[in-house]
Amino acid sequence: MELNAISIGFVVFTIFTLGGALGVVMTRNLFQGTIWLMVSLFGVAGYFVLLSAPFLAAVQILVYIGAIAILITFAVMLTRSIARIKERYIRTAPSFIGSLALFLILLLGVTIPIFGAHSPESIPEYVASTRDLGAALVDENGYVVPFLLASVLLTAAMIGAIFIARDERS
Amino acid sequence: MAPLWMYLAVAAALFSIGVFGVLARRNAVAILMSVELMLNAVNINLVAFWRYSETSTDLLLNGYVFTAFVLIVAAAEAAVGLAIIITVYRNRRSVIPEEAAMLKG
Amino acid sequence: MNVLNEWAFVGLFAVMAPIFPALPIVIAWLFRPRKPNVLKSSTYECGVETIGDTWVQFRVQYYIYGLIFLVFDVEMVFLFPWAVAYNEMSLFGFVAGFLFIFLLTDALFYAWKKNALDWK
Amino acid sequence: MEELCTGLCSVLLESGADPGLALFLSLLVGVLLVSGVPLITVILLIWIERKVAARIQDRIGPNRVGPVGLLQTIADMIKLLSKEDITPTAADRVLYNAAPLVSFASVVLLWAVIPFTPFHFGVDLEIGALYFVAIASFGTLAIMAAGWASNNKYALLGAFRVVALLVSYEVPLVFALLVPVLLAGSMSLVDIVNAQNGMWFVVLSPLAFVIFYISSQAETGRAPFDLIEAESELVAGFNIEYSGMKFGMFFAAEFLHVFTNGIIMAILFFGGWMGPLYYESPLIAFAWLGAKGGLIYLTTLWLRNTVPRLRIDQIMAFNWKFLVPLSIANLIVVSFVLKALQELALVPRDLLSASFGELLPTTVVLLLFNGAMILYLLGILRKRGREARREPQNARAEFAQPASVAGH
Repeated sequence: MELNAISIGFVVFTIFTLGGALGVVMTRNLFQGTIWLMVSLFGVAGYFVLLSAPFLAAVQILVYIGAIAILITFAVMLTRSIARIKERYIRTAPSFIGSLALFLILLLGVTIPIFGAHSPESIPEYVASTRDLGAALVDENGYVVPFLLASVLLTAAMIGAIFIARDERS
Repeated sequence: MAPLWMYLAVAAALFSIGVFGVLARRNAVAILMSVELMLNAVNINLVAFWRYSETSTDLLLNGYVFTAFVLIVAAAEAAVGLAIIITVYRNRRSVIPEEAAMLKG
Repeated sequence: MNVLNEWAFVGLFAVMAPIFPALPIVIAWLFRPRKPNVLKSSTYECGVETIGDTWVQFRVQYYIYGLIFLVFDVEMVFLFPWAVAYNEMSLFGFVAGFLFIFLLTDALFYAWKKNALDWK
Repeated sequence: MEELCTGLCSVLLESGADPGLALFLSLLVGVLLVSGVPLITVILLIWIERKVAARIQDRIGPNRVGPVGLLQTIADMIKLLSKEDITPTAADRVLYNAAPLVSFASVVLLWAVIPFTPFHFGVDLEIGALYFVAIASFGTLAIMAAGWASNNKYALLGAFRVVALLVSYEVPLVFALLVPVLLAGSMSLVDIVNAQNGMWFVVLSPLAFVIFYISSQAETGRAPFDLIEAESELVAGFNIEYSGMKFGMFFAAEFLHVFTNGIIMAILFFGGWMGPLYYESPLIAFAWLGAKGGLIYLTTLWLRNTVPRLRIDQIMAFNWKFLVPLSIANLIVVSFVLKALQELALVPRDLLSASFGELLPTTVVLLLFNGAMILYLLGILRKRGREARREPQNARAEFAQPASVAGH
């Protein structure tokens, strides 16, 4: 891999993604955990840019950093739990071994043998634009059913969550 | 461009970290955050495969739409999951999943 | 300029942007007086001593607002491409987009009827 | 900017520089040029803001340092530099120090996509309008982090309220933003300006502009939505523990954000650089953008200094029960009418190349519908106001128990 903007970006975003993820699972403080999660997901947004999907990157930042981070923070503040939980982990050793084994299996068993030889020369030139996406979303032969299902899913999630979270006593 | 397997390797690492978080963390909110990590690992894979595969033009957007969908599901999951955590906390004063086993037979 | 060059510009911008506010803060760090004492660096509550935890119990209403916002924010994932493709769209496409918005308005209406929008 | 970049690139290449280095250097120069605009403006803005506020309050304002007090901001900066910077013992040091940086950077970053003239801009991203919304969300997170990291009850409370306010008003903001995107058929800000060649979008959908204006006033935390600095309720809000230059950074970010929003509104609704003779020289085009943005900026200052602060329950009710349904209805009406006109072939599908005459029928129809909506709304507001006045008893009772309303 030669030294250019993309490889620099790749390294930086890898540090963001994996460093942030480690922060999420290791920090004791949940608010700091939320910030770490956002660092990690910002790195993922960076990958999307490198993979020529800037729309997804912007949406990733909008949804995660703009909304989910705020929502998690509100939830953390609503459940004052830090002081009560003394130990962070349960089943530490088996979990660690299990996830390490999973990573090694995925890396050595799937990723490298199957996709290791995939040459980057075969990348298609044309990249779909946001307009293509919009046209396909509402096309009869395109994704109109998933498009409307997404709306139903969001409506259901919102109604359900409001129903659950509302405090009936007040 | 970085080769495909590098993206997949990062995604695998991210997924494994998420799995560790889900298995080992005690706090329900932390577990939820780990699940978000796993979903994002999946998203990296989806976008990487979409970018690197040679597909016919009418399938050009499959990966893209799939990723947008995972994003929406992740958001819905966070919303409902956190609402459940808040309610359980309100009733049981606890955010540890093992302690909220009132539905167990 | 190709697409990635554009984003290289944004990336460089993102690296530089925090440096601008950091510069005066660093300069201030060099010049400022340093006379800390216990009282000065204690938590400021109008002179009254702090009692208890900072994490006071917050009302659930914050979460509900955040929740409704999240749903509308996520909706933008599909509405922005829809708006961009609007001009070339057939009537069918428009109706699909209309249904999409309408379904979500339903959820807002539910929240309204359940008084979930009130700041209690 | 692009022009200059390629120019500089080629010069560097000819002098035998490494291509990567040449590109990097030219990009760096571009970044410095683009970001220089907001950084220089902010010094001027603070002076303008203080002068305008003073005039509205029948004062003179800064007039000692430099001609008409122009150097007052510099003097203030020197004062801030020499102030002691107190970090409370209980604070989370890393987040406490990072928050003002992120807050300021998130505003400066917006300028990367602003088209100053037809040919001078940082970048013309395909997703420009979405970039604007996405970057603004960093500011929200920074306020949250500042409030939490201070480890102070008032700071946390203030941050919570501000964040609830910011996220609430982002919903109508984005729905209003969808209207120009839909009319132009593109998220690129350059395309949006070009599409207003025939007609400014503020004429096509005045309601969208009003919604955008109100919610961006809230996004910047200005009166009547200035919960950010509700001194009487929360001491100072989320930045209570900050002092010295870090406190200054939060304020500079706020001033700059207001002006940036003015510029964005000029681009989205008032045709950006468009105006007589804009094609003659980039300077004229730039002056048009600055003039329009500045005018909008001045109206926000006027508003800020004239109206009182609303209570948080009023702010939230106004947003969720009025502004959000209105913005959704507006989007539906505009898209429905335009699609109907397009199907009847009364409008060119592509506004980019449409002339004033071709757009006249669309304008008239859209304006009619918008006017009808505005009249209907005014009717609703009038009825509400009358009801509120008829029940002074309830209003007073509500006022007598601020704890039930303003509690956390």
